[in-house]
Amino acid sequence: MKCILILIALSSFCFYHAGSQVRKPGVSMAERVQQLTEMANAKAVLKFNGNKFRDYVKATPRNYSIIVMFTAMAPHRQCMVCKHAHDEFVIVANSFRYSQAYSNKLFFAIVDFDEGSDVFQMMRLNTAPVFIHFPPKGKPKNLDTMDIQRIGFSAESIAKWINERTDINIRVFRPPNYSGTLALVVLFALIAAILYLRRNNLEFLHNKNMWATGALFFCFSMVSGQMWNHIRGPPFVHKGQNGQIAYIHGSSQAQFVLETYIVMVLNGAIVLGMILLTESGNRKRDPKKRRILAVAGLVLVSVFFSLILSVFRSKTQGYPYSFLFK
Amino acid sequence: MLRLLSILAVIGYVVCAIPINSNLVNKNVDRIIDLNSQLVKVTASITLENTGKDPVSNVLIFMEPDAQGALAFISAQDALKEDLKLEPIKVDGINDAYDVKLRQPLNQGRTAGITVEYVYTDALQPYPNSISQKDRQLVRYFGNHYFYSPYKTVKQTTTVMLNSRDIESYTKLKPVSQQDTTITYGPYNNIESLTVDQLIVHYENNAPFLTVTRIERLIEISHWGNIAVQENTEIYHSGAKLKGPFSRYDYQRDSSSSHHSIKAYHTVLPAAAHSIYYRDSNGNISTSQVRPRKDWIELELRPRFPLFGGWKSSYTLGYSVPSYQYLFKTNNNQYVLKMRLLDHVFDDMHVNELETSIVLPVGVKNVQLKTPYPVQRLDDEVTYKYLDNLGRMIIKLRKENLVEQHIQDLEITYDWQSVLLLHEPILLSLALYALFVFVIIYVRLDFSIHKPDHSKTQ
Amino acid sequence: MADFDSMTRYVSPVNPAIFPHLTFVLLGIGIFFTAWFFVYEVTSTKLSRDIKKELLLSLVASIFSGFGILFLLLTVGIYV
Amino acid sequence: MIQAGTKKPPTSKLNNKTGISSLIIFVVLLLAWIAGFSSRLFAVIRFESIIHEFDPWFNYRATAYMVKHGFYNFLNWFDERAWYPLGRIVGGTVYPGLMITSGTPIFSGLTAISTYLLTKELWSVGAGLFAACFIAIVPGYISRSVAGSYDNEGIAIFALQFTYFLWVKSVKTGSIFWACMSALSYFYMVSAWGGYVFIINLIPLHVFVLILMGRFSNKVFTSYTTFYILGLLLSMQVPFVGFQPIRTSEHMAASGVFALSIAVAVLKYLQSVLSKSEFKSLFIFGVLTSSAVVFFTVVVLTYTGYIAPWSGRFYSLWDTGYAKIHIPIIASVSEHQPTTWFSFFFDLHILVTTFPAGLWYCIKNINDERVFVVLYALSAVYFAGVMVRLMLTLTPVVCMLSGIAFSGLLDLFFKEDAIQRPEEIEPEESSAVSSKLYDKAGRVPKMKHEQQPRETDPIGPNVRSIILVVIMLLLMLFAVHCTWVTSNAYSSPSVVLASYSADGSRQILDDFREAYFWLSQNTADHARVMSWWDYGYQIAGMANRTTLVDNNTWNNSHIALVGKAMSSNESAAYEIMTALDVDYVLVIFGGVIGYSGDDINKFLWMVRIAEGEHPKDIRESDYFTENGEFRVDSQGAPTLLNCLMYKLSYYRFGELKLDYRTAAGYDRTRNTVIGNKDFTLTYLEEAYTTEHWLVRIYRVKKPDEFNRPRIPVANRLVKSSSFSSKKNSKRKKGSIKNKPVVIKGKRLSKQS
Repeated sequence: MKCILILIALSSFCFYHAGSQVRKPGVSMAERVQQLTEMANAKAVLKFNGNKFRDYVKATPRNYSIIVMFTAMAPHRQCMVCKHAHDEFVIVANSFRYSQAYSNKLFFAIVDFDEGSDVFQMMRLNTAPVFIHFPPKGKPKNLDTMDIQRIGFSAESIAKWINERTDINIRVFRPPNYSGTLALVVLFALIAAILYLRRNNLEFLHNKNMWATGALFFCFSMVSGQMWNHIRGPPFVHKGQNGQIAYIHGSSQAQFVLETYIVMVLNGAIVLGMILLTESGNRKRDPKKRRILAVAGLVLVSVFFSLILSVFRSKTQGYPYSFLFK
Repeated sequence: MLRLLSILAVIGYVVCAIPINSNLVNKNVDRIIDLNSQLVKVTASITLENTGKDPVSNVLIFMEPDAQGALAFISAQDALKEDLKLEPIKVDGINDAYDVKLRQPLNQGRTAGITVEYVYTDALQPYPNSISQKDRQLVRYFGNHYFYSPYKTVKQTTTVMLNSRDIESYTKLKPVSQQDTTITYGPYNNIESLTVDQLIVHYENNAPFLTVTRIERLIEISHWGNIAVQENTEIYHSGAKLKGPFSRYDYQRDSSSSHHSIKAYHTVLPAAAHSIYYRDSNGNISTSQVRPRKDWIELELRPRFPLFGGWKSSYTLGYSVPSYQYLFKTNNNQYVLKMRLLDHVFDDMHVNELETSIVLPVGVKNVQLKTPYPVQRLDDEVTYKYLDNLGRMIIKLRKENLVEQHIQDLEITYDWQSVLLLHEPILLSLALYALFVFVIIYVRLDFSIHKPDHSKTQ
Repeated sequence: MADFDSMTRYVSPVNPAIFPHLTFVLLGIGIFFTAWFFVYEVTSTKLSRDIKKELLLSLVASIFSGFGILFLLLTVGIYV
Repeated sequence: MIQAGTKKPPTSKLNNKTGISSLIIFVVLLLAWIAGFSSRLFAVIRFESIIHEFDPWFNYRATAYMVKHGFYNFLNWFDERAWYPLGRIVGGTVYPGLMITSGTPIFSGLTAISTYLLTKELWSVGAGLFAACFIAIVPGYISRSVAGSYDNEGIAIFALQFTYFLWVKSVKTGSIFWACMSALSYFYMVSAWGGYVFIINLIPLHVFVLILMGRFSNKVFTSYTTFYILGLLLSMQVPFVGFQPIRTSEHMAASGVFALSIAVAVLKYLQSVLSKSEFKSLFIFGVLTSSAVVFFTVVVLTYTGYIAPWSGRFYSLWDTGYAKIHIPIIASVSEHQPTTWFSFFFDLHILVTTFPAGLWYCIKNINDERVFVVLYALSAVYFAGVMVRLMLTLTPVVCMLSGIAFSGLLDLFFKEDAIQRPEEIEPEESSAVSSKLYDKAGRVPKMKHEQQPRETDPIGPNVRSIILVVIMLLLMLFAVHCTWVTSNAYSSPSVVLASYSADGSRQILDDFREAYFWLSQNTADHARVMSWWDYGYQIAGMANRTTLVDNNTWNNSHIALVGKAMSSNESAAYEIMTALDVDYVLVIFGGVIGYSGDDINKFLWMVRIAEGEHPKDIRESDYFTENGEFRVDSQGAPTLLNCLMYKLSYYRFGELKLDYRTAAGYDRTRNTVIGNKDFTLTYLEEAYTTEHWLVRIYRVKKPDEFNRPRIPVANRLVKSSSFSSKKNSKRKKGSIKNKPVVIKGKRLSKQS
C-alpha cells in the first residue's frame, strides 16, 4: 500500500518537476546536512512538500533528528488551532536557531496538507496539527508524536517535549509582546488627551454616578467568578448527549460562562432593589414616586434573591433553605 | 555430686552469718507455683516442728540466691490466716532473707503451720525471645525442685500451675506427674537444707505480658468537695519481641482470642468516680468503654494500636471522686486523706516504677504522712494551679517493682483553715476591681495636647 | 490517728448540685452592675461624675462577678 | 472592656438616650461576641477539642517550643526535625504573632468589635452594629477561626481591621497618637500574617488616591508619614520580614507614596508663597514629575537588582496564569485556586448580593475615609476572585458595606414609625437611635432631613411593614445559612474523620492519630519519616519525628525529590531513600473506607512536581493510559502500577475482601478493582497499618536485610552505582515491563 503511494507520488513528481530539478537518487548524508543547514540558516522553519520530506526525513542514514509539524494552513481548511500551533512552532524554531545550542543535529520542518497531502496519507494522518519527531535512527515511536490533547502546543511544552525526545534543551525566547503595553500607552494617551481637551470643564470627573457604576460593575464581575472563567476557561454552556443544554453546572466546583452572566444579572437586580428601597425613603421625591420605588425595590430584592438562592440550592447537595420558590 | 558441692558451698556461706537453729524442721512443705500470668506467685504452706529443747520464736525464710527475676512481695501468715511480722535480715550469699516472728514461741515437739506467699516479677523469660506475628509465645520458668529453706525438710510436694495445655518440656525429677495444666513434683523426702536443683518448665503462655514501666499518680484535693485523680501510665509489652513485619491483613484475619498481642485490658475505678477521661499526648482516645458494676467501675482501655512484643504505649487516665469518700475531718481543723497509694491498672499487673504525688490545698500546715509499706519520699514541691498566688504543697512518694498486693491505703494528716476557701474568689474580685478602677482613671485622662472642644475630638 | 470513727467525712460547704444556679444568679447580678457601671461612665461627663458612686458600683459588680466566675469554674469542673 | 475604652460619649449632650443607646451597643456587641464564639465551637462539640487542620500543628509545636525555651531562643530556633537533611530556621521563617497570642475563637469577638469601630468611623453606629453581627457569624471568616483551628489568619483579620480602624481614625483626626497606634497595630499584623502586604499597599493607595482627588490635607500628611516611618521600622524587627520592606518591590509603593506625599506637601507650602496662576502649572508639573521620578527609580533599582522583583506567590496574583506554569506547588494547593461564584455565595450568602449597595452609597457620599473603604472593597474583591483563601480579606469589608446598606435601609423604614412600634430587635432599634448620636462621619442626605418636620408617610404602613418583614426574613435566612454552613462544612476536622453507619450512628475514624502515636511510641527518636508534604506538620507535631518535607513548601527541589521517590519504581526509590537516609515511609490510603483525600488521588501532583525538577526520569505521560486517563485498574499504565506509591498503598490489598458483594481488592475510593494485585516488597516491609488502613507505615530495610541472597552484600551497599540498578533490571526481567523504569534508575544514580 505504502510503496504504491510512494510510486504514485514519484511519478507525479517526475511529471511536474521534470525540468526544474534533476533528482539525484542517492544524496549523501553530508550533502543533505549541508543543504538543510543552509536552508535553516535562511529560515528557521523549513517548508517541506512531499519529495523534500522524502529526501530529508525518510531518507536514511541520518545523524540529525527532525521535528515536523503536519498542519493545514490554507484558509479554506478553517483550522484555527493550526495558526496558533504554527506561531508557537516558529517561536521554538527561532529560539533554537538563535541559541547557543544551535547545531545541525536538529531541524524544524512544516508539511502543509495542501502541499504534501501524500505525506499525510503516508503517515496515516487525518488530523492537523500533528507534531512528530523523527529520530536519527529508527522509526518514530508513539512517544515521538506529541500528545497535544494533554500537554497542549504552547512553545514551552513543545520545547519540553523536544527536550524529552532529543536531549537538546531549548530555552524558549518569545519575541516580547508589546501589544499589551502599547494598548495601555494608547489608552492613557487617549485619557490624557480627553482630559486636556475638556480641561475647562472637568466636573464630569466628579460625576459620582459614573464612578459608582464602574465600581459596582467591577464588583459584580469579580463576585460572579469571571476571574475563574478567565483562568479555567469553561465552556459557555454544556450540551448533553441528547441535545439538552445545561446552563447551570451541576457541581459546586465548576461553573459555565453563561451561568456567571446569569448570576451577575441577579446580583445586579438585587443591588438595584436595595438602592431603590433606600431611595424611596428619600423625602425630597414626591410621594407617589416614593411608593412606586419602594414596591419595585421590594419586588426586585425578594424575587431575585430567592432566584439566586434556588440556583445556589440546585448546586449544593442537601442545602435545606430556600426563599420564595424552591 | 555437683549438687552436694554447691550445697556445701552455700552452707559455708551462711553458717558464718547468723545461727540457724538446726532443731527446726520443715515437717511438711506444700508448695504451689502459679505460672498462669506474667508473674510467678508462690504459696508455700509449711508445717514446722521444733525437735530441740528450748522454744523457738522466730523462723528464717531464704530465697534462692540465683533466682530469676526480682522479688516484689512477700508475706507470711500463720495457721489462723493472720499476718505474721517479717523483717528483712542480712545474710551474705542470700539476696532476700527474712525473719518471721511467730505469735507464741514454738515449744519442744510442737508443730506450727505458717504460709509464706511471695511474688516474683520478670521471672518468666520468653524463649525464643523474638517471634513473628503468627507464632505462639513460649516462656521458660527456672525454679527449684525443692523448697529452699535453711532447715531440713522431711516431706514436700510442689504443684506447678500453667495456663495452657501444651508444654514444650519440663524437668522430670521423679516422682512427677502432669494432668492437663498442672505438673505435680514429689513428694520428696528428707531434703537437706538449702538444696538447689533446677526446675525448668517451657510452655506456651499467652497471658498479657504487660509491664507498667512507669506510672505517675497525681491526687489533687480541692476543699470545694472534690478530689481529682490523674494517672500518667507508660506500658510496655515485655513478652517475646515481634520479629518482621506487622500485617494488618493477617491481624484482621485471625480472630483467635488467645494471642500474644494485647488489644485491650480492664482497669477498675472507684464506684463514685465521675468525669472520667482517657487520652494521650494526641488527644482523646475514643476507644474505651465504661461499665458501672455494683461497687466499682470497670473501664475497658484499648490502646490506639494493638501492642506486640517490644511495643510500648502511654496514656493518661483521669477521674474525679467526691471528697467525702476519702477526706475526713477531725474537730480542730485537722483533715485526714485516706487514699490508695497505688490503684489497680490491670489484673496481675507489674509496675516497675510508681511515683505518687498528692497536691494539698493552699495553706496547709504540719503535714504528717503514714504509708502502708516503706516508700522513698522525694522532697516536697510547690505548684501553682488556677487562681493561685501562694502555691500548693506537693508530697511526692516513689517506689519500684510493685504488684497487686501493694494496692493499699496511705494516710495524710494536715491542718487547714476553712477560711482559705474564700481565697480564690476574693482574688478574682480584686482583679476585676482593679480593672474597673483602671477604667475610672482612664475616663479621667485626656491625651490631647491643647484643650479640645468636646464636639470635635470625640 | 487512724480511728476514722471519731472523724466526720468532709463534704463541700456548698452542695455541688446548686453550683449552676449560683453561677447563673451571681454572674447575672455581676453583669448587671457592670453594665450599669459602664453606662454611668459613658453618660456622665467630667463635671457630673461622682467618684463614690463609681467606686461603689464597681465594687459590687466586681464582687458578684468574682464569685460568679468562681462558681462557673466549679460548674464546668475546674476545681480550684 | 474594649467597649468601655472606646465608647466616649458626645459629651455635649448627656441624656439617658445616650445611656440607653450605649447600653444597647454594649449588649449587641456582647451578643455578637457570644454568638461568634459559640458558633465556632461546633467543631469542639461535634468532635473533641483537638487541633483539626494540618497547618496549625506546626503553630502548636512552635508555640510549645516558645513556651518551653523562651522567646529569643524561639527566634533562633533551628529545627533539625524538619526538611531533613536541610533543617529549617524556624525563627527566621515564621510570623511569631500567633505563637505569642493564641486562642482563635476569642479573636473572633475582637474582630467583631474592631469591625464595629471601623464601620462606626466610616458611617454610623447602626451600620457598625450590623457589621459586627455579620462578621461574628459569617462563614467566610469562621472557616479560618473555628475552635481547634490554630491558624494565623484567624488573628490576622483582627489585626487587619484594627489597623484600618486606627488608620481611619488618624486620618480623620490627623493626630500623631492614632497614627502611632495604627503603626503598632500594623506591627502586630506583620508579626502575625504574611498578608500584611495588603495593608502596606492599601494605605499608600488610599493616600495616593486622596492626592489625586485633591483631598490631600495636613491630616493625611501627618498620619501617613508617621505611620510609614514607624511601621517600616517596626516591621523590620520581625526576623522573617527583616529587610524586605526596603528590598522587595511589594513594599515599594509605600515608599513611593511617601516621597510623593512629601513632594505634595512641599508644593502645598509653595502654594502659600506663590501666586495662584503660576502655582497651578507648578503643581501639576511637580506632581507628575515627582511621581514619574519615583516610579522610574523603583523600576531602575529593580532592574539593577537592589530591589528583588515580586515573589512568585505575590506575582501569581497579577499574572493569574503564572503559578500554573511555573510553581506547580502553589497551584497544587487547593486554596490557591480561583473562586467560583458559588463559593462567594457559600461564604457570604446575602452579604455578597447587598454589599455593592453599601459601596454605591459610600461613593455617592464620598469623604476621605470612605475613599479608603471603597479602595479596600475593590482590591479585596479582586484578590478574592483570584484566590479562594483571600476570601478572608474580602469578608470584613463585605460585612461593613452590607452593614451600611442594611442600616441605611432600616434607618429610613424605622425612623418615621419608631414611635408607633417600640418593640423591635436591637440592631435596628439601636441604629435608629444611634443615628441621633451620629457624628460628622456621614454627610448623608437622609440625615439632613431628620430635622425637617415629619410629613405624612406616603409609602403607607402596610407596604412599610411588608418591607420590614421581608428584610427580617432575609437576615434570618442569612443567620440560618451561616449556622448550617458552619456546622456542616467548616467543622469537620481533617485529623479525625467521622463516618455514618447505616443506622445513622456516627463512628469516629481516628486512624491518623493512631498512626502518629504509633510512630511516636515505637520508632527510634530520630527516625526519619518520608511522606507527602501535606502530612509533614502533623508528623512533626503529633509523632514528633523528623520529616523530609512539610507544609511550608519553601524548597521545591526537595519536595520534587520526595515526589520522585514516590513515583519511581521500588529499586529507584530505594536509592533516593537511602540517599536521604529515610527510615519509614508513610502513605495515606483511603481505599478501604472510601476516603477521597488520599495519596493516590494526590499522586498526579507528586508526578508533576517531580517532573518539574527531573524531567528525564519522571514523565507524566507514563502514568496515563494510551488515551490519557489516570486509572489504577488493570488497564492502568504499567509505570503507575509499579511505582512506589501504588505498591505502598495497595500492598496486600489485593487479598482483602471488603464485603461479600465486591471482589477482592476493590478500591472504594476509585470504585474499581485494582490492577496489580499480587506483588511483594523487596526494599521495604510493612511496619504498621491503622485499623481502617487509612495510614500505612513502611520500614525501609537496611541493605543487609534484603531477601535476595544471590546478591553479595558488597554490591548492595553501594548507593550510587548504576551496577545495582542493572542488577534490578536483570532481576526484574520477564516481570511486568519496566524498561523506562530501568532508565530512570540509571539516570537517577547519575544525579543523586
